[in-house]
Amino acid sequence: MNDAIIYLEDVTVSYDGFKALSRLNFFMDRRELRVVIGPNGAGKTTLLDVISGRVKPEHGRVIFGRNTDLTVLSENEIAALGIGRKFQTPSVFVNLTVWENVELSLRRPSKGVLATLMSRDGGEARDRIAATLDTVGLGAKGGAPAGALSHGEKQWLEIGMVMAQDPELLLVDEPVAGLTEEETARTGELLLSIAAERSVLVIEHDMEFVRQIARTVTVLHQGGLLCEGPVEQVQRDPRVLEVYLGQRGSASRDAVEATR
Amino acid sequence: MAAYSRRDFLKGSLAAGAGVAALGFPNIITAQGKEPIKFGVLHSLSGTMAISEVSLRDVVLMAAEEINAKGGVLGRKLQPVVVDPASNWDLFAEKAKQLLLQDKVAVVFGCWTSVSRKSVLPVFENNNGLLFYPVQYEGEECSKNVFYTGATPNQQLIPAAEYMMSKEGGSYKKFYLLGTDYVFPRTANKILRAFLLAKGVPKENIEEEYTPFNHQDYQTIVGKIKRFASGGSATVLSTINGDSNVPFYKEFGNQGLRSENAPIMAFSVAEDELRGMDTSALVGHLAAWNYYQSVDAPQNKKFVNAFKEYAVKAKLPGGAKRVTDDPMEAAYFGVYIWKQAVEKAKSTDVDAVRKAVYGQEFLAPGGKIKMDEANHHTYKPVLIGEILKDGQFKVVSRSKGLVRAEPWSAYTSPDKGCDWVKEKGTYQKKA
Amino acid sequence: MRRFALALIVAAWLAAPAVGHAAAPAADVERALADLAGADVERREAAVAVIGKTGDPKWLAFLAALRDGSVYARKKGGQLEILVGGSKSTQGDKDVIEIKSAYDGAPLGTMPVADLIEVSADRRLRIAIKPFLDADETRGQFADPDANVRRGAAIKLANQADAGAAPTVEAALAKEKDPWVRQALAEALALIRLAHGDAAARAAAATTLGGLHSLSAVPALKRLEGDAGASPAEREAASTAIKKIERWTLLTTTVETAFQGASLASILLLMALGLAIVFGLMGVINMAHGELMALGAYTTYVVQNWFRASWPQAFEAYFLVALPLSFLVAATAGVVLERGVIRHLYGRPLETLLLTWGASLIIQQGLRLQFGAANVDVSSPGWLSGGVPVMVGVTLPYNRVFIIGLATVCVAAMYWLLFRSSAGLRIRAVTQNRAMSACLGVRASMVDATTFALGAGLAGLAGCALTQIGNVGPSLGQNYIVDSFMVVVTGGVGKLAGTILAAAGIGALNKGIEPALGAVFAKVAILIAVMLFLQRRPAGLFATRGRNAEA
Amino acid sequence: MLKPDRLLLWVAALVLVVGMPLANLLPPTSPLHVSNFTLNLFGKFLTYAILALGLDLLWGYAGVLSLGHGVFFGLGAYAMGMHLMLEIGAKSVYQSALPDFMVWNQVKTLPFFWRPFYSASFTLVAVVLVPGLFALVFGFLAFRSRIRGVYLSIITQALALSAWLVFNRNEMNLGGTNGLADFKTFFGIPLNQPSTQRLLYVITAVALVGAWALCRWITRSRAGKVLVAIRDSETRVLFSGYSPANYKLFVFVVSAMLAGVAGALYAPQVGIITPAKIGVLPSIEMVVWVAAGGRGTLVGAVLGAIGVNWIQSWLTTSYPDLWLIFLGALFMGVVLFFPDGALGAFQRLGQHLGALLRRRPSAPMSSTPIQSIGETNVSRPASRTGHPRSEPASPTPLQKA
Repeated sequence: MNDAIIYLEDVTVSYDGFKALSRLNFFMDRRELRVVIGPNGAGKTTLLDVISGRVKPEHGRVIFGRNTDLTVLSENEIAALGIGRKFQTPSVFVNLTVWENVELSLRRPSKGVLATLMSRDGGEARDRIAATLDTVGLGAKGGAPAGALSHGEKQWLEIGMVMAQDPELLLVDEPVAGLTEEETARTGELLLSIAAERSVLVIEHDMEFVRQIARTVTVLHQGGLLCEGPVEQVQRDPRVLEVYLGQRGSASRDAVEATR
Repeated sequence: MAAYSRRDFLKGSLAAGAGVAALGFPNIITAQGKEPIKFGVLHSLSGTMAISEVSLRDVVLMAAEEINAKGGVLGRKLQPVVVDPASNWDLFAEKAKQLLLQDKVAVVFGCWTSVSRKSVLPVFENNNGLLFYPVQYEGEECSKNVFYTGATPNQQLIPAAEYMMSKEGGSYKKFYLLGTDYVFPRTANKILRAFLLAKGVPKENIEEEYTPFNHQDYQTIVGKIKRFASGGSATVLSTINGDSNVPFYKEFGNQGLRSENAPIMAFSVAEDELRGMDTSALVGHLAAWNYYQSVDAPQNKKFVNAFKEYAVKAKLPGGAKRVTDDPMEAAYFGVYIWKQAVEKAKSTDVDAVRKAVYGQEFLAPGGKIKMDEANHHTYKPVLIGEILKDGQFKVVSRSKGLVRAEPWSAYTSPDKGCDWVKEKGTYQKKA
Repeated sequence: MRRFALALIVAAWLAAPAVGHAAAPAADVERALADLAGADVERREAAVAVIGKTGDPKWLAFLAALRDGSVYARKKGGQLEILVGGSKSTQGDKDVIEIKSAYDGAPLGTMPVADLIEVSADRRLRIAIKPFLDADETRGQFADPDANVRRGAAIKLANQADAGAAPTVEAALAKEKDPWVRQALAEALALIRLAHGDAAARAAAATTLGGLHSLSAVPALKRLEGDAGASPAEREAASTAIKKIERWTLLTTTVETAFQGASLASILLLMALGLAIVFGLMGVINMAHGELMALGAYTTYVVQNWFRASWPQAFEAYFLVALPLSFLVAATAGVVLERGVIRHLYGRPLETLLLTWGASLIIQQGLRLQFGAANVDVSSPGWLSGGVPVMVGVTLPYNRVFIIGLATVCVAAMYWLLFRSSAGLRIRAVTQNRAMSACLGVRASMVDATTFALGAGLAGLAGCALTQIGNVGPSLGQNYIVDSFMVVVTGGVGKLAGTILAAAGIGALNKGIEPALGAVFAKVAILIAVMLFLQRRPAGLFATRGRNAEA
Repeated sequence: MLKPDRLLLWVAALVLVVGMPLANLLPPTSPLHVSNFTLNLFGKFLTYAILALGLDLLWGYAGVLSLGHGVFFGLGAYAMGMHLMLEIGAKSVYQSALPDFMVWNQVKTLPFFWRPFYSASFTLVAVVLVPGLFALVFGFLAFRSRIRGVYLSIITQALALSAWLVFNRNEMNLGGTNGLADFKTFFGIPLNQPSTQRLLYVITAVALVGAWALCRWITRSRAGKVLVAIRDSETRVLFSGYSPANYKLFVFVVSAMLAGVAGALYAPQVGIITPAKIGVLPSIEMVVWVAAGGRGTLVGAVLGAIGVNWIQSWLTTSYPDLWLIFLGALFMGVVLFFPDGALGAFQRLGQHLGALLRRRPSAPMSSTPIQSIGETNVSRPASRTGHPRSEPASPTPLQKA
């Protein structure tokens, strides 16, 4: 348990009565790639919100690494600790160039106003930016305004930005929503390669994709943990079939919705 | 029509002005005498003060047309340069500079609010310009470059207060001084308070209160007045500025206060403001001015009709429904005083004209008026008027003869005086 | 001196009512009439006394006419004939007026106003006339069916506190039913006794006044309390009465403040409602809201003039016509604005803010060019002027009561429209998911237009209502816009309930602290309060919390 | 070797700073002569330009629209005005050591907060610090609680209103509606001399150049990019480890300070400062300057401030009635058709021309449009779609999915 990267202890979050998470316990190892699935309203995104500090739980603890309590920190502090988050719909800085997007995301000793005003990037930083851009296959487009990228390219750029933060834990929300087959495959490889030296927590609807990348799968249901384990085991689990795969309809509808 | 001719004037003047500014040999132009005399009109045509000031522009332009029709001044036509300071005090300063430095006007007629006057004052003093200021004001000013054709406190406030205390006024004993929060009401009430105390009115019988510009909600204040006036013999001396009067009078009436029980004596409500009011709530209340449209004099009838005709001719909004009031009269005869002075001085040179203005007399619509020999202010009659259904005033009391203007009130600064002949403006009186 | 004499005369006359009437004007009256037409103030005053002394109701009616400024003189033969003017009208190019004889008001046909000399009654003359009429009027008025008239008469007598009036008051009190009039009569009686009665009577009167919570008696009571000559009993009674009245005043003041708060709140609500709808449902910051209000106000003005010109007899009703019309006019303007420009900017609130501000400037100057820079006069219909007494010392102005009512109605209507009607369903659908509702066949553009029209219309309505309390000028909107925005922001966008609560809160708070801080600092305090409030709830009272939208 | 457009910029700056005052020295007869009036007028415009720069930094870059900058302008102007008032001393109408308005307000002793302004050095500091501190407190409250987008605009507007109300109040001992006026000297130099006006002009021009350099330095630094990023996607910035609140606060304070400097230079040149400069309307007008010139480009802001005011002082003379209509139309036009302002319009024109020229083998001049002058031009048409995204808190539920 001492090499846990993230640890949630009966966390409860509710919006105006509706319990998005109820007494959830969640645990994740270092260098683990974990996929969280579950029907709509199961609390998947809320889970990421809690970890990344966007939502403060009413009850429970969120421990990062050894003993850092995230519930008292703000989003940017958490990010600085080394937790990166990739949103569902790509959010990049459309008015900056691809290069600048990564440049801003780069992990730095200080991201305070003064430091940012003063410092100029040295060669070493530029190399890291260039490297990141290459890994996400945007090496050629460094000068282009991010607004001009295609949907898929934006997704990768954002992943690149998150990687540039050099996070220990990477939170990824439906990375392949609305991507073509081929883009999806590439994204999968990308995530796997990242997972080699980082912990990655992925939320996904697309079961094909899940099978491609997943080792361990966690199923959330109504804000609680339903079951956890290897893909095939989970898929065989009757409860899961009931609440989730049972209604593949909904799953696919979610997929449709996600492509909006 | 006149509007257009004004436009053309304007274009002309601008061109000339530009020419002067760019090529800069004014002496050549003005050398050949028949060149028109340019004068500035500095009144807000937009913004909050437009309500009051537009009429002043109109009446000044009318006076100029009259004079031109009679052959102008020194055989030269008058040519207006109209600018719009847009109720924007620093724009006043800028426009004043423009009129004096760029258009090189011989005289400027303008300003309404004290703040606008104060903002142009340095401009006129630094560039030795000449301003005719037509509105009743708080006094305590004595500028070499300004002639004040409006009333000073002693020509309006004091007589009004005396009237309210007098028997025919209703011998009132309690006074609620209510005003908009700016320099005129503040100073006015300072003087009124000093006067009332001097007349033995006990402190607790004087209330003083100020509301911000275009304040709308008078519920609380009228409530206070109601309690203040309970038991009778109380009156309100109001220096509330134009815009806030309607809500005030309405609330006053609706909360059951009547002019018989607690009349309001207003110092800033004239015919022109009443145009925009539902007068039913105001009937029977009072005001103090030096002129009313209802003044019964042949030259006044002529003036009023002339203005209505002018309004129709120039297609001004309101047309024949337009009315005349005290500041308009003051603005009007200001132009004539200047004309007479120029003719006396045989030149438009500011210093010559200034000396010529001293002691000038003129049969103004409201009756004969006279410029002071030294203090740049005007001898005027004081009239207490009562508001009628039709938004006109019935004169209920009139001063015996003309009252001399005291820029420095005898009640607040008895030691000060204003004299530009024997002294250098404001001076300390020898005890 | 003179006044006292008059008072005595009146008293005498009141005590012995119904003196025989002179059939035709006696010589002295004739002379008096002649004097009236003259200019000599003293003689005119004397003339009034002469006419008044006849005690002839017809002559008193004449005096009343004189006071109201409807007495004229016309040259007839050598001298002037005094006439009473009736209603004026316009025949062809000149104003004509009905004329009646001075004494019995027998109609003498009409004649041009220009040919008549107005016989004016200045303040001094009216003061001379007052006592005669008061005496007579009070009689008539006490017989009047309208309770307010009777009450007015009672209050008048109370202010004068003439000993002679006592019998009249008693008589009236005997047969009076209406509680408010009774109250006023009792007060008058007590005041008279307090002024003229003996020690015992005074003490009793003092106690009564205390019981009546008569605020206007306080000065007299204070005098009595401090009067060394008075008996301890009186002074005791006086001081207890004063205490009683003061306690009551405290109560009335609180009630008044509460009402004022409610009134302000309802005004804020009326203004903010439209804003809230447009802002909340469409994300449009409508800076031109104030100018739409101005449009509503000017519509009212136009309608009023129209009635004045065409239907003077139905004038009272003009406001009822103006209300819907101002709604329509503003709504139309709203649609033009929305279809014309705003629709290009959905989803860009800041742009709409700038755009609508530009629009507001144009509308404003447009109004200025059309109607002139000066304010225009909108007179309140009779049923919206004056007020209704609810408790001793508290009169609620009708116009404010009306606005409170109007606001309530509007809110109710909005609720029904948004949450009970199909149109409302469509609006909310588009609000929540434009694309989806478009798929479901809702014409989003149509809905946008309607919503905006609705908001604008409400602004117009508010403007119309405001004509009854404020003034109507081109920059009318400027005075209100920021306040309305504060309400909307505090309330939380898109939440009617929030808007209502915020309006109520701000209104009450404002009126609560205004007596202490004065108008300006009260307002500033409110703004600071809102600022701090937003610290706790950045999205207002009823912010929709929930799953955070994606970045 | 300077690019032609860069050259253009330097020439413009040179004309403003050196050219104008020199032209003013020429004899009135020479065709190049610039009258005192014009010089003074431009001096005023330049102060506006300084303010516009700050506002642009805040709005054009960080996407924070403040409708309350009149307040900071006013604070700076009043700070300077108070010192100048005290300089008048007994030369005033009332021949009292107290400022005139205090005399007629029956204020017997100088209020405590006036005393420090006797010191020139304190004044010079206060001119910057007072608005700065005020902005710091206000901004801290606002940004800490994540009041964003329209909410912030409305709050700042409320700020302008209440400040206006307060400054109008005579009890504040700041001159009420009349404000502070009738200054006689500027740090000892008599103000009514043309030479003084010329000096003031030069100071202002230099200050403008300084302000421009400062803003340019900020926008060029990574912090500048962070600002743009905040406008694009505040959440992304947050999750990249930056604290948007701090950056906004920083730029808010900087722009407030610039506004303060502008005000301080404004007061002596115009000779009066009143609450009318603080209220809601003036504050919004300041936004128009930036919008009209081209938000997101420093040069645009300067152009806008000078241009709009120039037009105003012309229109209010020749067509008084039309001024407001023009202003409104300008506003709507800019928002609807030129979201990137006049400069943006020029640029697109330039680009078209450039395209045309590039057709021919030898384009006579470089086709680089003016946009590359200094700034990263952040508000190209792309930013139109950029805007709604940039306001997660914007109450619009109507964002096109």
